[in-house]
Amino acid sequence: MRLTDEQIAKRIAQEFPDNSFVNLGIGLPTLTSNYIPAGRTVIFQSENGLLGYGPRAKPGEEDSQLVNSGGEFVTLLPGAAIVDQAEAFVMLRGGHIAIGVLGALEVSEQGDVANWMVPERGVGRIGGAMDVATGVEKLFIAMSHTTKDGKPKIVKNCSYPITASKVVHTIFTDMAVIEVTPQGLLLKEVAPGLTPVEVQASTEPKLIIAKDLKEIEL
Amino acid sequence: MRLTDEQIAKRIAQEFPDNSFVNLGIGLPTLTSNYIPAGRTVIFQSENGLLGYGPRAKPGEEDSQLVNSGGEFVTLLPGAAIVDQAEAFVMLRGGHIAIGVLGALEVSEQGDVANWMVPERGVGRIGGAMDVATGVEKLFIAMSHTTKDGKPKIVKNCSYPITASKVVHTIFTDMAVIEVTPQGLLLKEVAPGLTPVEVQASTEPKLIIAKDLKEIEL
Amino acid sequence: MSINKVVQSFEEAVADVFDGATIMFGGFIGKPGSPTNLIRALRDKGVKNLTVVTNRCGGVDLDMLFEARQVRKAIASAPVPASRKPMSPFEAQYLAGEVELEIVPQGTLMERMRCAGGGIGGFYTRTGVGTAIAEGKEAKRIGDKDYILELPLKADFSFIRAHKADKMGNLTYWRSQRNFNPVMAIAGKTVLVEVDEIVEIGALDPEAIVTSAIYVDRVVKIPRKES
Amino acid sequence: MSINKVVQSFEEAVADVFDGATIMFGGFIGKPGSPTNLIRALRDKGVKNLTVVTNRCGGVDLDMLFEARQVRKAIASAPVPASRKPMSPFEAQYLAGEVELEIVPQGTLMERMRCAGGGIGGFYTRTGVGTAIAEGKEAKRIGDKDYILELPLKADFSFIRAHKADKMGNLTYWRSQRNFNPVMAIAGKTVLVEVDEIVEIGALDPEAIVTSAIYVDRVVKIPRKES
Repeated sequence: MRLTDEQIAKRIAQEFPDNSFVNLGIGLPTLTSNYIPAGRTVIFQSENGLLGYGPRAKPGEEDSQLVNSGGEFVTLLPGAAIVDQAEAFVMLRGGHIAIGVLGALEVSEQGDVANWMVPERGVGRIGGAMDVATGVEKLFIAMSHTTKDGKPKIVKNCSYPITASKVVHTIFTDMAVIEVTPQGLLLKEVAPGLTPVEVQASTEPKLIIAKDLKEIEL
Repeated sequence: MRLTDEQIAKRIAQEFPDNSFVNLGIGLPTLTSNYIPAGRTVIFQSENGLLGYGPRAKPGEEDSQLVNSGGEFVTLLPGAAIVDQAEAFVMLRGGHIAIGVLGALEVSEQGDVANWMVPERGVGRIGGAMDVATGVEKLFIAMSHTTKDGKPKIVKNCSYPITASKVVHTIFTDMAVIEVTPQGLLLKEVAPGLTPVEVQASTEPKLIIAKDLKEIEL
Repeated sequence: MSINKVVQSFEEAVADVFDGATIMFGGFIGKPGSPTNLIRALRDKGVKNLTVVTNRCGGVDLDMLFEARQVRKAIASAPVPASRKPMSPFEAQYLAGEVELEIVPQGTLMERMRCAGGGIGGFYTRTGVGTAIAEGKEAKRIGDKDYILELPLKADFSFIRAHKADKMGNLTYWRSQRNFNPVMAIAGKTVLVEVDEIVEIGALDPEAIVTSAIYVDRVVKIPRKES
Repeated sequence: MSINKVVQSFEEAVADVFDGATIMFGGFIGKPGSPTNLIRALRDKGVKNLTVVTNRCGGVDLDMLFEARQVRKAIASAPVPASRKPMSPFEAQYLAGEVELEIVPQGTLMERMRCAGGGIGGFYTRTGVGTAIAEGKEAKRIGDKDYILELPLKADFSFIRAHKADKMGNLTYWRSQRNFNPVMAIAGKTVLVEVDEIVEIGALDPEAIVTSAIYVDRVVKIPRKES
């Protein structure tokens, strides 16, 4: 089977350490905030200067001046703090954020990530992605394993313009959990029912199979 | 006559524009805050992050956590704001402060100022002086015209280690008001009863006498 | 305290903005922190050949300036939305070669503005190393890491939005409205602010003021119905 | 919220400070913002060969560390008072060649700390150009001005003082207590804070928090009589 976006998000959320500060990119990464394991405290930081934002505001209760970096109307949790956007990036670039989660168009064998531009469009959008990718302690990628046409998004070298070089820690897809190591891409977990051979078939670079390879727990 | 410190301070205070932000060094410069002309608003900024500090606290009413950059217990005026010390220097270095007033050991003909170290002591103190001298819009120097031994403190070249190069706008002493211009030192005002010749005799570089030379008004 | 930076209309606030000016616009995404009323006044004034510094080149606010063809160049971080449809006026004009774009990573944009306002000549960042952003920039190895040199970015005007202002121009913000605004207040030569509320000098807590009056030139109150 | 960074004693707070550590100390001049109780605990612990980063190398607080000969090197802006008499323990030890000194202009010190905390590799400043401070530093002309390159300054520990903390470590300051403290909170790897008051999570206004909990590791309450 292939995981749903929610299942990818749930898997990623298990990696957030207790009492950690985490930055989530828009789209799939944002979903992870719904799956924090019980008893664990994770504080979400967003580029626009929020620390400790909470769930989306209920319809009718939105504050027109309170959005997260995805533009969603959110709430603030107890202990929240607000800083200006320059200081939000001091946090991001200075390694104060334990984990950043970004979506991607491609990830390379060396841990390069491309997510800011599809050249055919003629114009891209960087936002905070280059800073997050470069600055956080651990960068996670959350994405579908292949394109809509079934082509690998995990590649030997990125064909799209890269966002940052040699920065990805672990890739979480609908097929697998793959860690970027100095020796190469380490296949650590596969989606239930998938074999390493099937994952390899959808992945351009050669995968190293972890000795303790397991199924992704859902 | 030679002016008192209070008279020098009073003369300088007349130069502060209405609605301006001003930074005062310790010692003589601090005295200027007592002589703001009536009807004029001047806001004092200090390196430790105060904007809009007021007169010294009355004895017994000091707040142990509220001092200006000279370590004096002060008060806050309405409209005061507090920033951290990094932002205080964004203001100082970024040209947001209209006027800075510093004391000095020496000032050179080119507008160099020396005020951080007497080599005989073997150790100096810079504090915010280099940043103030380099960053403010206009740098005023407030000092005695000569040393205790009667030697000129306005010199061709500083003998003490300099604080900043080519930064002084105007020098206010107990003998004169002298502007640093591209053509040289322009004697604009003399203390009541003094002649330009007397001022020149206590000054190492050649002074240009202003056409509209006048006595310092007290 | 005789200082009073309050002006009575948005029209008056933007009166001295000139053709060819570089203007920074607060706001991050959507409504929070966007100086919508000042932007509308600028549109109505009709100045041309502007360079705009902004997170996005659009939204209900900045779209106005592109629609009126007042913009020559944009310096932005996320100039276009993720989705191409419907195409924004900026994107159409950019693809047609009618508007220039300098795209800047958001953290670099913030820091370049702060440097301009703080008298820093430039700074080395790892952001953008090995990417298209590094092209033409000085590279330097410091310690065991690679950096690129980024230069200050200043503006003739900053248009910002805050929550409360006192009459001398001290500002507080509400929630994510803060975003780019305090940094642009530092980086702009002339700083115009629209606020929900104007209070007397002394009414704001000195500990809670985010933007000091030192940076602020003009303050306009947003009419209640539009706030 | 399960986060609780409160520790019960100053002794416990400084327990892992090691010989040879680099430590930043908040405070500008005199009492405001000086983490006096943490410094006393450090003196009692007796670690040696410290590098201290501070505005002044003395006062009733830091004098303790020099008197106990725990300091190998000082990085400071105004290391000595204006008057030489009475001579501080630092000045005596420095003149005797027993302590090293790196003197740094105050704005440069601030910015070097912020850079370290913000992942910046270095920055160009005009401060110090043409002075003894520029010796050995890279010079660069940018536009029509001369600059020197200054590099980040980080620390193993920052000892800071604040007014209120919530249990997760968000901080507010009172008056000129703020000074170096928020910047040192950003630049220190492990950040210890002494405060007048510890409140529940959620009790501080999110708009008025100056130092975010993200930087803070341990919080200790100052006994009332000493506050």
